[in-house]
Amino acid sequence: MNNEIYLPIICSPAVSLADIQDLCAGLEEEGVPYQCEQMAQEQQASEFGAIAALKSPLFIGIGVDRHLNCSLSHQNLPGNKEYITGSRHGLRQFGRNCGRLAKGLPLVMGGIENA
Amino acid sequence: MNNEIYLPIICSPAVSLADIQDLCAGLEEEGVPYQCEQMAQEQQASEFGAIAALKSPLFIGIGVDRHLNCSLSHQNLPGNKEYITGSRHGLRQFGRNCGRLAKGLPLVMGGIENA
Amino acid sequence: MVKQLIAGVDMGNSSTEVALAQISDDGVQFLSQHLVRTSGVKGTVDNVTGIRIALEEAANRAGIRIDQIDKVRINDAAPVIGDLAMDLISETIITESSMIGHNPDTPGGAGLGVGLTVPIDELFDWTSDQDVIVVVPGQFDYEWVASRINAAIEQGIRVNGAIVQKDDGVLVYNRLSKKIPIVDEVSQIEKVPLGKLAVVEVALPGQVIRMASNPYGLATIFQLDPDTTIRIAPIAKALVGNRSAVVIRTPQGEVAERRIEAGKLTLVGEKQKVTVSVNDGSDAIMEAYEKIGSLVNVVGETATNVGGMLNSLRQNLAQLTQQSPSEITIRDLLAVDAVVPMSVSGAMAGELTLETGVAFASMVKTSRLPIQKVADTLAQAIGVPVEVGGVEAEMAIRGALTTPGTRKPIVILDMGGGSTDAAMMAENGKITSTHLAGAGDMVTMLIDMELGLNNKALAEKIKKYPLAKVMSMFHMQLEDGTTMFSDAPLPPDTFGRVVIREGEDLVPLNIKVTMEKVREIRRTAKKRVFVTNGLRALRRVVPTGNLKHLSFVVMVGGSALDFEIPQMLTEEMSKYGIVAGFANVRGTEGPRNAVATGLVLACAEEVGER
Amino acid sequence: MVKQLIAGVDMGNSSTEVALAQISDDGVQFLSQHLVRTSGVKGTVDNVTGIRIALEEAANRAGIRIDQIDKVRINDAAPVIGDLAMDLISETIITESSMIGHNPDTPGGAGLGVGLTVPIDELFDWTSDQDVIVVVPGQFDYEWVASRINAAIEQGIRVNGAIVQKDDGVLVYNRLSKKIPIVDEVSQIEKVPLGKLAVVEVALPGQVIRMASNPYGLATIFQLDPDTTIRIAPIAKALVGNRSAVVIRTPQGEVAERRIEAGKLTLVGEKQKVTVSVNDGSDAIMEAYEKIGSLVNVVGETATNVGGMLNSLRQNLAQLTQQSPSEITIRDLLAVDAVVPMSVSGAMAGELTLETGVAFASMVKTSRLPIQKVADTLAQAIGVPVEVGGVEAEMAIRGALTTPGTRKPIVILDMGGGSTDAAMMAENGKITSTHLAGAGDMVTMLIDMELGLNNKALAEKIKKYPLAKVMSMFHMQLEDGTTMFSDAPLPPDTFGRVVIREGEDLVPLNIKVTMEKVREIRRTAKKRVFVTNGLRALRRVVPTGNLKHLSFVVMVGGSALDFEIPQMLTEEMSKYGIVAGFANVRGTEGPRNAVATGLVLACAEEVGER
Ligand SMILES: Nc1ncnc2c1ncn2[C@@H]1O[C@H](COP(=O)(O)OP(=O)(O)O)[C@@H](O)[C@H]1O
Ligand SMILES: Nc1ncnc2c1ncn2[C@@H]1O[C@H](COP(=O)(O)OP(=O)(O)O)[C@@H](O)[C@H]1O
Ligand SMILES: [Mg+2]
Ligand SMILES: [Mg+2]
Repeated sequence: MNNEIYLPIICSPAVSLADIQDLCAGLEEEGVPYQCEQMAQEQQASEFGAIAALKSPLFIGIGVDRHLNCSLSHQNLPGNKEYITGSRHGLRQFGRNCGRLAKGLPLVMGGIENA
Repeated sequence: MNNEIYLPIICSPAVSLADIQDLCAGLEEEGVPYQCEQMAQEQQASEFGAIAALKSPLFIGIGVDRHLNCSLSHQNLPGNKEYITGSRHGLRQFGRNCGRLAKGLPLVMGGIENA
Repeated sequence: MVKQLIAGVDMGNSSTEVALAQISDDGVQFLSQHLVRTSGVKGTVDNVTGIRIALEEAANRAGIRIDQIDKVRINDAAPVIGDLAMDLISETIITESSMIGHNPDTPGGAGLGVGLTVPIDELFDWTSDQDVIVVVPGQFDYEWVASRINAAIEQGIRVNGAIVQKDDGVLVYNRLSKKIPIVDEVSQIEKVPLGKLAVVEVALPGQVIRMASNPYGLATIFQLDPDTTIRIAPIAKALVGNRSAVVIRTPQGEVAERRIEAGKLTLVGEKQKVTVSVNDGSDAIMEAYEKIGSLVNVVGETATNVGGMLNSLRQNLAQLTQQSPSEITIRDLLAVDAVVPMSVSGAMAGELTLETGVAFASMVKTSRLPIQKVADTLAQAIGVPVEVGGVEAEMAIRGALTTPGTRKPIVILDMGGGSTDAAMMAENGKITSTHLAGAGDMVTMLIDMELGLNNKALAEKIKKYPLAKVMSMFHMQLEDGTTMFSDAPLPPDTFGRVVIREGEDLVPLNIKVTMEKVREIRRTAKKRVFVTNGLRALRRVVPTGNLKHLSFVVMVGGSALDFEIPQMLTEEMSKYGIVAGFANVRGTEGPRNAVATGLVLACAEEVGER
Repeated sequence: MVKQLIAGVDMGNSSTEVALAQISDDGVQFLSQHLVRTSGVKGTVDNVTGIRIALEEAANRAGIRIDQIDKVRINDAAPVIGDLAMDLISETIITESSMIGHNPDTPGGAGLGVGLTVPIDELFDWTSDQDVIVVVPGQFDYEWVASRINAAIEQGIRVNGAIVQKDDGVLVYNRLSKKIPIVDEVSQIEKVPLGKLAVVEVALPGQVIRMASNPYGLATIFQLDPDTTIRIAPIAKALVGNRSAVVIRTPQGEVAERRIEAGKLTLVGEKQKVTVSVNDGSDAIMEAYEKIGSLVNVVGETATNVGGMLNSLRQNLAQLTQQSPSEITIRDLLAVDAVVPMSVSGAMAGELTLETGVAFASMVKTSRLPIQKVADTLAQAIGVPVEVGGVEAEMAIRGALTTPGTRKPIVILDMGGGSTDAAMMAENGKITSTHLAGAGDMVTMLIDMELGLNNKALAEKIKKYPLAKVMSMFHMQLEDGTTMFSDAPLPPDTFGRVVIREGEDLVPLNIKVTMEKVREIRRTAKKRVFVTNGLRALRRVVPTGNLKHLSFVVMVGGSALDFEIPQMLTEEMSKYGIVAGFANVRGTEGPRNAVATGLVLACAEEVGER
C-alpha cells in the first residue's frame, strides 16, 4: 500500500531485530507503526537515518549503527543532520521519543542527547 | 539549499509563467514560497501534482495541465489522487488555498471542487 | 397466579418512552423499552402516533404482539411548557467611518504609518511634503499599485501606509522599495473618507497593536486636545486585541457603544412586585426574582424589546395550548447573560464585535392537559385498555429509586429539553415537586447565539459531541490534546478547522474560533443552565432549604445523557456533601426510562395488592 | 541667561530612572534618560551604586560628563513596601489506596473491567469463576505478561482489566487475544491492595470516563448500599474529567477533600474590626475590607497558617526596614483566589489535583525613609549637588501630564512591581494619593503558583512575552492561531511544547498544560490584580467616589509596559466613560520616566521663578 503510515528504521547489517526490540517497543507503546530494514553496507547511524527519512511517509526516519547508536532524521534536515540521537542504553526511551515526534507530542526528557 | 521550504508547481509544457501568475499571487499573499518547473511531456494535472508532491519539502505539490486545470497532491496520497483541484477561472483562490494548506489554515470556500 | 403484560408510557416534550414488563407472583420482570421523538405537542392526541410506534417496537423486541399487552398506563404529564427568547442590550455603531479595526488574515508588513488618505490614482497630485496613506480600490492590480507607490516615494512623496480593498496586502508589500504597513481586505473601501489624517497600524504575527488601541497613543498621533481625546477614546477601546487597524480622523467620526433600551421586566410575586431593567443583566434579574419568592407572572414594559418578546411568547404558548394569551402566566424564568458576535453597523470591512444580551427561558402552566383524551384515542388505536395514572414526579422518583446505591430521602432532577423538573421524596414518602424554566434547548440556543451560527441543528451537535481540530491532511488534535492519525486524508472542508466528532463523522465549523473557545462556550452554557437550575431546584424542594440536609440527587432525562452535564453537577453538589450522579434505572438503563419504569412498578404494586 | 543641566532621579522598589535636561530661557530641553535595576532596598544608601550608573549612562548619551551636571534632584520616595504570601485552603487525601485516577499518555484499550485484584504471578492460583483485574509490577516483561494473561483466559480465568506499573499498556494490549482496558504508569503499584474488588475504566481517545466518575455508576459496579455510596462519592467526584481510572474497593478506602484550617484574619479599621475566615475565600475577605473602610492593621489568628504567614511577613519587613516587628502595621491588603496544582497525598501514580488557595499582597507603611542620607552619599560620590525634592505622587502627575491629550483633573496609576500607587490631581491642583498592595510581582507569583512552576524567573517571562506551541520540527502556532514557519529545525526540547517567545528565543514550558490554559492563567492573574486595583485606587482618590466624574486615567510604571494590562484597564474603565491608557511621557517615552521627568519640570519651574 502506498498510503500506509509507518516510520522506517534502517539498520546496520550487524544489527538483529532482537537488538532493537526495545526501540520498537517504545514506538509500539506510542501507537506508531514502524518497518525495519537492514542495509548491506555499514554506515553511520545518521546516514541510515537520512535514508530512512527520505522514504518515510511520516518524513522522519530512524537509523541504527552496529553499536546501536541511533539517529532520527527529517527529510527537510540538510545532509545527514540528526534531530535527536540515542544509544544502546536508552533504546526504549529513544523509541518512545521517536513515536512522540511522529505524533507531535513533547519528548520525554532525561537521557536524550540533542544532536 | 537542501532545507529550504517551498511549494513546487509542475506545469505542462504548454503553460507559461504568465498563465499561472494568479496562482502564484495567491501563494505569495499567504506568504508561502514556491518554485515553478515545466515538464517536457504533456500529462494530467493530477500526475504533475503527484510528481510535485514527491519532491516537495512541504509534502504537497501543485500540478497544472495545458488547460490550466490545477491539482494539489500530498506525498501520502496513493497514486495520483488529488486533495483539491482548481481551474483557470479560480487560479487566485486555488493558489491561496494551496498556501493555506501549507500553513494548516482552513480553506476559503466557494469555487473549490473537492477531488 | 396472575400473569400480566404491562406497558408504561412517558410522554415528554421531546421524547416518548415506553417500558414493557411481565408481572407475576415472582415480581416484575422488565422485557424491553423504547424511545421515540414525541409526535406533536405534549398532551395532545397528536402524541398517539408516536406512542403507538414506541409500543410496537418495544413489543417487537420482547417478541410479542402489541395486542397481547394487557394494560397500558400513561403518565399524567405535568401541564407545563417552556419557551426561549433572547434580547440584545448593547450595540456598537460607527458614524462617519472613523475606523476600520478588522483582522485580515494576511496584512502586509508591520509598524505604524500616519498621513492623509489619498487615492492611489491621485497620488502624484499631492505636494511632496505631505505624509500620505494611500487608498487602493479593488480595480487596481497589485503590480501596478506597488510600482506606483515606489515611483511616488522616489519623487519624495512620503507614503507611510496603505489601505487596500482586495486581499493584496502581502503582494504589494513584497514589491515595495520602502516598507510600509498595509491593511487589506477592506471590502467597503468607497466609504473611506479622503484627504483626512489616518493611521495604519499592523502588529507582528501573534501580537496585537499598541498605539491605536491606546487613547493617548491616538492623541499623540493625531495631536489631539483632551476634549477630542475623550471623544476618540471608544475607538481605542474597540481596537483592543486586534492585530491591525486603520483609524481615520474625521470631524464627526465616532465609535459608540450604545445601550439599547431593552426595557423593564416586572416580576409579580404572591405578595410583592419588583421591576428590574433588562439592561442590568441576568444577575440583577435573578436576584430580584429571589427577593419576591415564588412567581405568579412576569410582565414586560410595553413598546420595548422585552415587552414585545414576552408578548410573542404568550402568543406562541396560547396557540400551542389553545388558550387565550391573557390566560398565559409565566410561572418561572431563567435569565442568563450571553455575549453574541454581531456585525458593527457602519463598518467598512464586515467587522464583528461582541455585544451583550440576556437570554430567557420561561415556563408557563397551562390548564390541565387532555391526557384522558389521548388515552382514549390510544386505546381505540391499539385495542388495549389504556389508563392514565400516577403523577409524573412520583413515577419519576419510583423509577429513579431502582438505581443502585439510592434510598429515600432523595431528589430527582429530570433534565429534559424545555424544562428542568425536580421532585423530592422525603423519608415518609411525601413528595414535593417543582418545574423550572431552562434545560437542554436553552443550552443549544446559547451555543447557537454565542458562536453566531444561526443553525440550531449544528448547535445541538456541538452540545452533544466532543471537538477536534484538523491539523493536517492526516491528523487531528482532540479536545484533550491527544493526536489522532487517519490513514485516509481528512476531507478538505475540514482542513484546518474545528470539527465535531459525531461518531466517525467530522462536521466542520465554518467560523473563526479556536477549539478552546468553542469548548468554553459549550461548557459555560451547560453550567449556566444546569448548575444554576440544579441549585434552584434543590432550594425549592428541600423542605429546610438547606442543601446540607440532603444525601442523594439522581439525574434523569435526555440531558442527563450529556457527556459532561452530570459531571458538572456531581462536582458542584459535592460541595454541599450531596451524592449526585446520573441515574442507572434498573441498574441497566442509565438516566433513561425512569417515568415509564415507575409507571410499571406502580401498576405492579396495585396488582399485587388486589 | 540661565542655562543649567539638571537630572531627575526616581528610585522605585524595582527600577531607578533618570532624566537629564537642559534648562534655559527657552524652556526645558530633555537630553537623555536611563533606567537601571534599583540596587538594594529602596531608600537606603545601597541605592547610590545604581543611581550613579544610571546618571553616568544618561550623561554619556547626552554627550556630557557626569560632573558637568549642575544639580541632581531625587524624589522623596513613598515609604511603603509590599510583600506577598499564599495560603492553601483545601487538600485532597487518599486513605487506604482506594483509587488511582491518573491520566497516563498511553493507556491500553478502552472500556470497563471489574474484578478482584490479583498479581500476575499468582494468576493461576485463582479459581476460574472469579472476575479478575491483574496487577503487573515493573519487573515483568510485557511479552511474558501478555502471554500469561492469554494463557489464563484460555483456561477460563476471567481477566477483565489490568493495572501496570511500567509504560507498557499498549504493548500488552496489542498482544492480548481478548481485549481488556489497561491503566499503566502506576508508579507505586506496591500500594495497590490485593484480593480486592476493583474497576478499571479507560475512555476512547479525546473522551472522558463515565461510570467511575458517577457515584451511581460505582454503586452499580460494586453493588453498594446507599450508605457506602455516600462514602465512595468523593472518589467519583475526584475522577471527573479523567480519561482513565482505577477504583479499588477497600473497607476503609476513601478520598477526602479536606478543608485545611487556614485560620482567621482580623481586619482592624479606624472604628471597627471584622474577622473573616480565610476559608471563605478572597471575595469574602475583600468584602469585609470594604465594610471597614480604611485599614489600620491586619492580625492573623495565632497558631494557624495565616497567623504564621502574617508573622513571617512582619519579620521580613522589619528586617528590610530595620524596625521592630511590632511597629509594622499592614495598611492595605489584596486577596486573590488561586487554584494550585498539588500532588494528592496517598496517591499511587503521582496524581495531581487542583487545590484552592488564597494569595495575599500586603502593604506596609514604614517610618520615613532616610532619603537625605542617600542624597548626601550620592553628592559625595559624584561631586554634584543633590537635593531631595517633590512628593512622589506630585512628580508622577507632572510627568504624566506631558502625555498628549491629557489635562487636569487626572488620575495616574503607577503600576510597579510591589505596589500600585494612585494619585489624583483635581481641577484646582490639589493632590490626593494612595498606595495599594498588589502589582506586577503578584501577577508573577500567581502565574508561578497556578502553573505549579516553582520558578519565578520563568513565571516573569510568561507574564511578559506571548506564547506559541511548537507543532512540528519546522512550524509553530502563535497565540492568535497564526502559523509561523522556521527554516532551521526548532530545538528538540521545544518540540510539541508550549513555548514563550522571548524575542527570537523560544523558552519551552515543561508542563502538561495547553497554550490556551497558560494564556488564560496569565490573563486572569493580570485582571485579578490590576483591574481590581485600578478600580480600588480610583474609588479611593476620586473625591466623590463616583467614577463617572472622572475623565482621564493615565498608567505609568513597569507594568504599564505590559502588552495586555493597559488594554484591560482601557476596556474596563471605558464602562465608566473614563479615558484610560498608558502614558506617553513627553510624547515619546511611553509609560516610563514620569517621576524623573516631573522632578526636572518642577526644578525648571523653580529656576524660572527665581
Ligand atoms: N446524548 C445526549 N447528550 C446531550 N443531550 C442530549 C442527549 N440526548 C438528548 N439530549 C437532550 O435532551 C433534551 C431532551 O430531553 P428529554 O428527556 O428527551 O426531553 P423531555 O423530557 O422534554 O421529553 C434535548 O435538549 C436534547 O438535546
Ligand atoms: N515589558 C514589561 N512587561 C510587563 N511587565 C513589565 C515589563 N517591564 C517591567 N515589568 C514589570 O514591572 C514591575 C516593575 O515596575 P517598576 O515601575 O520598575 O517598579 P517600581 O515602581 O517598583 O520601581 C515588575 O513587576 C516587572 O515585572
Ligand atoms: Mg492579505
Ligand atoms: Mg502507556
